[in-house]
Amino acid sequence: MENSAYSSDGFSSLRSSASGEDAAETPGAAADPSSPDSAPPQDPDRDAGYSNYGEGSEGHNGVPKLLDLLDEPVPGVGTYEDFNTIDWVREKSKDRDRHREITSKSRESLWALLKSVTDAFSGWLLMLLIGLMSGALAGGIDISAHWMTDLKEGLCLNGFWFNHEHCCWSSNETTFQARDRCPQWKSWAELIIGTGEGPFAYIVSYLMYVCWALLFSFLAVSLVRAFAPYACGSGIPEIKTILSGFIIRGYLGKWTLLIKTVTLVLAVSSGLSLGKEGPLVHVSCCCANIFCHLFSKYRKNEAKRREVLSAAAAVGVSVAFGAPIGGVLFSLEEVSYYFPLKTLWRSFSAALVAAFTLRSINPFGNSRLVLFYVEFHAPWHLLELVPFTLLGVFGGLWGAFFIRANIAWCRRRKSTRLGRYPVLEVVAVTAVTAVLAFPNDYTRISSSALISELFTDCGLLDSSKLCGYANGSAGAGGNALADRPAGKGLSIAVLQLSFALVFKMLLTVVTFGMKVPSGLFIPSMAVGAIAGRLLGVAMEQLAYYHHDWGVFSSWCSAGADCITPGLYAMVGAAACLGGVTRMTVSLVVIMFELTGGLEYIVPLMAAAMTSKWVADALGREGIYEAHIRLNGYPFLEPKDELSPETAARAVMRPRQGAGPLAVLTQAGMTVRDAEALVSSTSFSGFPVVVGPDSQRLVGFVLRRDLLISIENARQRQEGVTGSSPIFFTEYTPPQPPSSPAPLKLRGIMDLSPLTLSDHTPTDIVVDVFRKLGLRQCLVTHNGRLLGIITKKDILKHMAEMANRDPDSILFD
Amino acid sequence: MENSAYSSDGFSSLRSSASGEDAAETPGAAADPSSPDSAPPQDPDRDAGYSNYGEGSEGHNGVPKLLDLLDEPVPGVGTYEDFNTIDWVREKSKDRDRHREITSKSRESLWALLKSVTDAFSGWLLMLLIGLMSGALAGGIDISAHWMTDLKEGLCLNGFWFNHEHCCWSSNETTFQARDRCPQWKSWAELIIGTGEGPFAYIVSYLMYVCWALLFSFLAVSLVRAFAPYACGSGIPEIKTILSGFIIRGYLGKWTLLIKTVTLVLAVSSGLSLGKEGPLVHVSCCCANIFCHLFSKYRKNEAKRREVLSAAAAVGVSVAFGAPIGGVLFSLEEVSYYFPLKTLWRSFSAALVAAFTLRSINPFGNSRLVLFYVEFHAPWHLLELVPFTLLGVFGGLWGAFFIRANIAWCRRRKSTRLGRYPVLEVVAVTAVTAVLAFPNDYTRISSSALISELFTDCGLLDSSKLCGYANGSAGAGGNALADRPAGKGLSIAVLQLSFALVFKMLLTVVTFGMKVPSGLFIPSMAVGAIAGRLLGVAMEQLAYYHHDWGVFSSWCSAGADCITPGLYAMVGAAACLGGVTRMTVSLVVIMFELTGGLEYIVPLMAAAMTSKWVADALGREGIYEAHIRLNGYPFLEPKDELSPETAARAVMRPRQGAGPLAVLTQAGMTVRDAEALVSSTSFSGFPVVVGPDSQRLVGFVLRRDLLISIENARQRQEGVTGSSPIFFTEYTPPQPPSSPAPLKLRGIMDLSPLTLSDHTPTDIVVDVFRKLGLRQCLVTHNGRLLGIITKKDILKHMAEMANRDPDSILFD
Amino acid sequence: SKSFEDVRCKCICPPYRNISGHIYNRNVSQKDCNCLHVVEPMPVPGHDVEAYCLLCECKYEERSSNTIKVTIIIYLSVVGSLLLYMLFLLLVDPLIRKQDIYTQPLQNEEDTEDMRAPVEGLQVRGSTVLERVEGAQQRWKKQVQEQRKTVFDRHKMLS
Amino acid sequence: SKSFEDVRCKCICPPYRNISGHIYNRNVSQKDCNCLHVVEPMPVPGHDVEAYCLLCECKYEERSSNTIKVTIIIYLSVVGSLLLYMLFLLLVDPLIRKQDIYTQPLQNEEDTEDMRAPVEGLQVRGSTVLERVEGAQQRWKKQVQEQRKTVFDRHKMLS
Repeated sequence: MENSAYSSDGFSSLRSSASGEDAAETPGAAADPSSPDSAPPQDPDRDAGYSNYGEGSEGHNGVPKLLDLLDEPVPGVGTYEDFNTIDWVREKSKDRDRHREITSKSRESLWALLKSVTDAFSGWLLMLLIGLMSGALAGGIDISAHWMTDLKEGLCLNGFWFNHEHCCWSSNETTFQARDRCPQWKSWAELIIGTGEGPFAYIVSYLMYVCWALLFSFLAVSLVRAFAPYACGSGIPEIKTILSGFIIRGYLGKWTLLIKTVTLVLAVSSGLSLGKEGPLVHVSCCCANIFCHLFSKYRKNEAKRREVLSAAAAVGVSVAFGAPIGGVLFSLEEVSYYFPLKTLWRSFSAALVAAFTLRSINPFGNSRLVLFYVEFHAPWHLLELVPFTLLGVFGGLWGAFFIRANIAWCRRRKSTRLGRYPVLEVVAVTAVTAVLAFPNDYTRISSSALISELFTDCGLLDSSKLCGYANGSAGAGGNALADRPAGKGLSIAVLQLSFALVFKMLLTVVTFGMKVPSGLFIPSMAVGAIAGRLLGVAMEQLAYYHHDWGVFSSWCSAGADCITPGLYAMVGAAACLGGVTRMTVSLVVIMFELTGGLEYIVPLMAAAMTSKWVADALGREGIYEAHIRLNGYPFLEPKDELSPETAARAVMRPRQGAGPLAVLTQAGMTVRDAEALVSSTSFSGFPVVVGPDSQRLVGFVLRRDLLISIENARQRQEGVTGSSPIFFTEYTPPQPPSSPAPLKLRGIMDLSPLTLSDHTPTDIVVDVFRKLGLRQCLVTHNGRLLGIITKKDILKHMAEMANRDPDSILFD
Repeated sequence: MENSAYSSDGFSSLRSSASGEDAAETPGAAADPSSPDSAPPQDPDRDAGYSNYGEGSEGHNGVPKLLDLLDEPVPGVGTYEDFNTIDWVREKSKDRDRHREITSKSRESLWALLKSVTDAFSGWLLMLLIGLMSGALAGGIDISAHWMTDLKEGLCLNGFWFNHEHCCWSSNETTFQARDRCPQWKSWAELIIGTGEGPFAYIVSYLMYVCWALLFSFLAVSLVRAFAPYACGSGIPEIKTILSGFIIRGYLGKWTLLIKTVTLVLAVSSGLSLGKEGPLVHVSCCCANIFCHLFSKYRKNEAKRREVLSAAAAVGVSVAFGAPIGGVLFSLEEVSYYFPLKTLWRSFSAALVAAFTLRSINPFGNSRLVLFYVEFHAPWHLLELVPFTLLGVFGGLWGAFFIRANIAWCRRRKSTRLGRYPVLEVVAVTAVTAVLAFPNDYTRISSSALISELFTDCGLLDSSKLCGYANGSAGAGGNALADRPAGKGLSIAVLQLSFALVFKMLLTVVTFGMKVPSGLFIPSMAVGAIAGRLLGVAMEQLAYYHHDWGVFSSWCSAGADCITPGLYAMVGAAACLGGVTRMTVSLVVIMFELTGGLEYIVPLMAAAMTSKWVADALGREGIYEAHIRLNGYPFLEPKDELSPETAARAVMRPRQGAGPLAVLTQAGMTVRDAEALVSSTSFSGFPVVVGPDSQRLVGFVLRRDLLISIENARQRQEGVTGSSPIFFTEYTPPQPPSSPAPLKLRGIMDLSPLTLSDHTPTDIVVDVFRKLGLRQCLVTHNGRLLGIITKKDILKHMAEMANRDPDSILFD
Repeated sequence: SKSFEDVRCKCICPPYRNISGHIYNRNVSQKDCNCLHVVEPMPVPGHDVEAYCLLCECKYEERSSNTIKVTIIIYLSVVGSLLLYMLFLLLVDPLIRKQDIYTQPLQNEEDTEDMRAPVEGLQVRGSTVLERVEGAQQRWKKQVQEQRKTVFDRHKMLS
Repeated sequence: SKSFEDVRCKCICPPYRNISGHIYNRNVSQKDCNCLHVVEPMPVPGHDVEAYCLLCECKYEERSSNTIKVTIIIYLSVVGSLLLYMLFLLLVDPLIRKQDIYTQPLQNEEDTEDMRAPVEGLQVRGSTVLERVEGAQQRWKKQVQEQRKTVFDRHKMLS
């Protein structure tokens, strides 16, 4: 039997959800009868509304009559199980009914009017709260991570809570060359053996560095394992899936928020090759979900809540990069599924509020929102687009390689013994990272500090090794940095950077996907920035030694500063990030907000586009889609994939000739019949037809609703037994007085399930599912019911068409 | 009979379209058999594809058999008439089939592979072309309009083609006070009577000013009337409607482009209270449409073309404001209907290309893309949000007032005698404008120059009257502009600005909607900038005279420059523009790109949001929606309006009890029957049912396709007469040899029309129409066909629900 | 390629002590665009130069006078030819073909047989180039008339 | 409210002639944050001051050391309490209730009667506050266990 396709895999979790701790996280649990304050969902109104217009076609235009059963609504009807997909149409319809009721009531009394105004503004209030909270959390994370990263090096004697920079904040003992040294800051070697010089001190520092890194990562993975396993990973693939309508209970809960926030700091501080951007999106979404409980409008409606979550994703990126517009576009381009205009405005406001909260916290002490803010405004020449495009190609290649390697590694983790030792894995990777990272200056510092250094252009004021030009510090006065052959400092730096590039590339592959919170924006950008800076320095030296070449003579006149290696680093970072995530516009806008000028949009766009094209040519999916597919989440991609042309009948269940479809009839079945049908199959819904002979469709009933209603009626309604007839019709025919009481279930039936013809091309079916956010859809031929198509069927069909294993689609 | 609702109003235009001059503008005309080079549309493939899966449910799994008739496709089938709505589902399905065919062919030969690569990149090439062309046109318009505006004042002796500023470009005779005077530039008074001073010279200048203005506007309206009536107005409401799927032949044609470009310059130069931003969007869309002919992918597919047009709208705003990101967001927020991610990337690239083309043309000679670029970066205090919000309230009030007044005026023009004299109206309004504008310095200059002056903050370098502070030029040295009481110059300027405010407010109302190209971004911004500047000056003086007030003492310490009137002007401009158009995010981003700093995002957002809320409270629609409604275009707004709850059966035609639905049967009708049915009704499509007794739905046939096919068969197919039977079935039953040849029409039937249950709530029906872009949809009850819903029915129903006249919906 | 006239360095110097504000304008390269090179003669004694120059703001600007010239000339010629053509259509054309005017209003009524229009269109087209142009012009005129009716007379569109 | 330590004006002066680069750091107000006020002692003679100061770059920066202190202390205490709680759950809890561990695996099998779960949940809840907390903790623990199974054992989620 093929029919099991429409079974509910997540059914076993219903119990746990109904008694879950994070009860208020889903409307299903919110309707738990044990919590007296949670009002019943809006079903009675909705059903009353339906029955208002639900006369039969025979023209019974009688007065609307409420169904007996639904005078007291059954709790749980209209909710979802864990690991299931919501029905957007139903949710939006519910919200409209709720809104309608509030509006109609608001004319009655002043109190109701006030309530309706509050209701209208609750969305904005929610945005304000999310912005404030996310900004505050991001600020806290920045400060803590900065401090803990420096803790690996040493301690501040002024006050242990200061990091290295703030320890030397008001010190006058810093020198131009070693501008971060001050007597208040003691390295571990100085604290332990009393001196910071010599090989012994180096060994002590090395040991301490590794030990702290191991401690941090061990703590992180232990906390994740003990309190909130959902807090691991980047979170963006899951949030993408959730936004498309999937339900993962507890994924956005209080504990996840707490643990993710705490362990993110630990993970970042441990020096692992990971960033905090993806997890910050997850943190924002958790905040949003938690604040949603305050407003019944959002608590009870899965679709409305997803609008808020889309805005929260924008907030996450906004605080991660200090780029509110870029955040909104990221949410629009990369994460969101349903993004109405209202959400656009709201997410923009929330992103702004968050950015300004973060700015007022001022985590870096320089009124900037990120560590790597670009301050140069050097012009670029049109011919430089060639190296920028090359960087784009590099970014695309790196993106494709990274995705393949990381997916292969994650699959290995999933299927082999590797996956059984998550704690050991994290500790081992940390050990390797720390041991390899310490000797190299550019890997010892945190990735964002590295990016910051690479993005900075060399000026007179810089003392970085990267600016170690031969006549750099010869003090020629004026803007004398124009002619610059590489000095010894730069040569060493280039060598170190090359090692750092290889190091980052390899370690990021194994790090992303470990059981600690990990984002990959920063590592990807670091890889790109290193590559870009190297190319920039190479170009610069080329131009210096070959002034006379035709290509250079036009823009590199002697004495003019014609190539900006920092710009190359920026373009490289954009290219690599673009290759991995396949973002384009949002990436460019984020970079634009980092630089605050339109000058560099064209180089960035060229690199991002090239990178996307190259990466797309090597593998269609971005890293997030690849992880979604690896995990088998039910996610319908917006990209139109070109499959061979098939029609709806090829997708639907039951397959042709594979036995009849399990249906209910609108009259003539008893409770026992229905229960038998339900227990003999595992479908999560049943069509209701006119009669056993006529396959004409009347409506659709969900398994969960049916079971809950029958259960409830048996317990509470007098006279309902196994032999009671079930009616889905509007009017119950009069029953003989001796027979058991009839059970009227029209209220739980969806009177308007979407139907498609069996000739509908699959492309159109996919389009309809995506755009309307359907969960299932019925297939008819010439008006007769033929079968049913669920989201899972479509995903399986698409997997088959792409020659992948259709059983990789796990959830429904 | 209510049934006429589904009649085709635009039917009479079919003839004219088929023989139209702008033949290549629509696929309908492209399939004109008279043009031998136009390949037939993709229908044969599509139909072949359909019939592949189009076996009956009886299980005839035979080999796919091409229908006789469709071996040679009938030209015209699958196209649309003028003033009709496209079917997005059908168009997208057509495109997918085309794509599929190209992909499958590409494996066969190298040439086909090359073609498929070209096809894939044609979209990007198109974007490049649109960007280049739009940028070039915008540059030309800027230069010409600048020149012609100055022509009203005088002439350059260096070369008549220089405007005032460029005339004095290299002059050394300019002074600090009168920095625009130079001997090369002669005013008309100087040229005619030899002197520029004295009352007589003033009168001569006055007269020349008015005469030039009248001449320009007369030329503009005459050219519009003579060559391209569609070139008048702003164009954004129409483009919005076109993007939602409406067809207006010739609206985006070559002549419209030429005339709009030419007359836009004339209209702007005439000094009328109008801007060039809306028309630039129209110009870009015309470019896009014309370039679409170069690529068969876009020429033949209305849906694909609309994707390109969405990008073109972004390009238009990008060149109008030099704001590529803002343009993309404008297209997304305000104009577009269907905006997939691919379009996001493409429109961004196109907007960038256009902006850089414009920059390389450098129309203003200062490497800026707009006349009003903001260069100050003064900080603002949190308390200043109060006046900013007040500006938002003003903007909202002005927006609501403007929309009401303008709509009332336009309705008057539509219904009374006023509309009969378009030329006279334009000339009269120009006369009034010019006569009133000349005496006031701030209305004599062009609106964008005014905005530029108002946005500029007073510095030591300025000599504007607005900076006429009492000690301003007393030369205190240093940054001594901190303490500044108003001087005499400022008082006069404030008075003049107040008059200019009233002037602009009143004249914009009557100007927008005249029969010349007219945008309202610039006039709205001018109104807001004046109001904002006035408030800013008032605040400044308040702070100066009341240093000791608690509110000021915290941020206005003596000697500090605490209030920036230019910022107020900017915020006011944003607020007024927001009130009129109801943009929010795109507006803020445009302003952000004008200033290039994140500092002012919060004030701008506060003002834009307040303005939107206030304006929404006073009237739900923005100016573009109001004009769409006024003109009765079929546009389904994305906003969810809250109508009383009704079901599909209340919307559908025929109404209950209003006679049967006109249907075709799948077999058993003759050609004559079909022709009689078609001519006796005016529906533009007919459902096909199984038989006369069984109302079970088989498919849907469009009137136009049916007529064309029958006509074609009668002319070309042997033996088809009036008594030939028509078959919509897969297999034709064998006919007796003497009977007339059967006509097989399954090929033109849509086998998978969307059906909805009659119980479906209207909200969901509207959602389905909007999201899938349907043209019509069939209503069933328990599997039986009941009626049909068209887009027009929905719009009429919505109008009824909102207590408006449903007959205001004119087009289908 | 840049002509001498197409670059300028403009320095605006505000009032300073008893020297009134002044604007200096010179054709120098971007490198030399600073107060010291452009402000000539220097109005202040040597030791005050630095203070004075700090107040001045110098901007380097480029334009292309050829672009301006070409744009304006193209624009004027386009407007001119459009005007001529309009006058031709208004004055000369009606004299040449009087009969067309009378047949046209009739055509607008006969909307019933639309389906044959494409086929007719095929036959109407002449074979010589002149006739084709003629035909195209006729069709275009009809379309404009249709538009004019929609916009100006029936007020169905564009408010 | 700003403490003396929380503002600084940092001037970075690059090497100039034979003077090596230097960094100056002073607590002055934003107004006074310029080379003349911060660079002390001035390493160059009077007539060179202007040239030297043009090369220096001064930045005014603010921070809130209280925010930093509070953040770090809160963070450390949260981590500390989480660690303690984890240790408690790992070491102490199993000793207290041994029987619970054996019943738990059984419950995961009985998935058929889900519908009664909410009703049961109602009765399980005790009346005293302690029992309620207990119940909540039990439910939470079950949920975490479920999550742990999904993520770590079955590898169904989060790769």
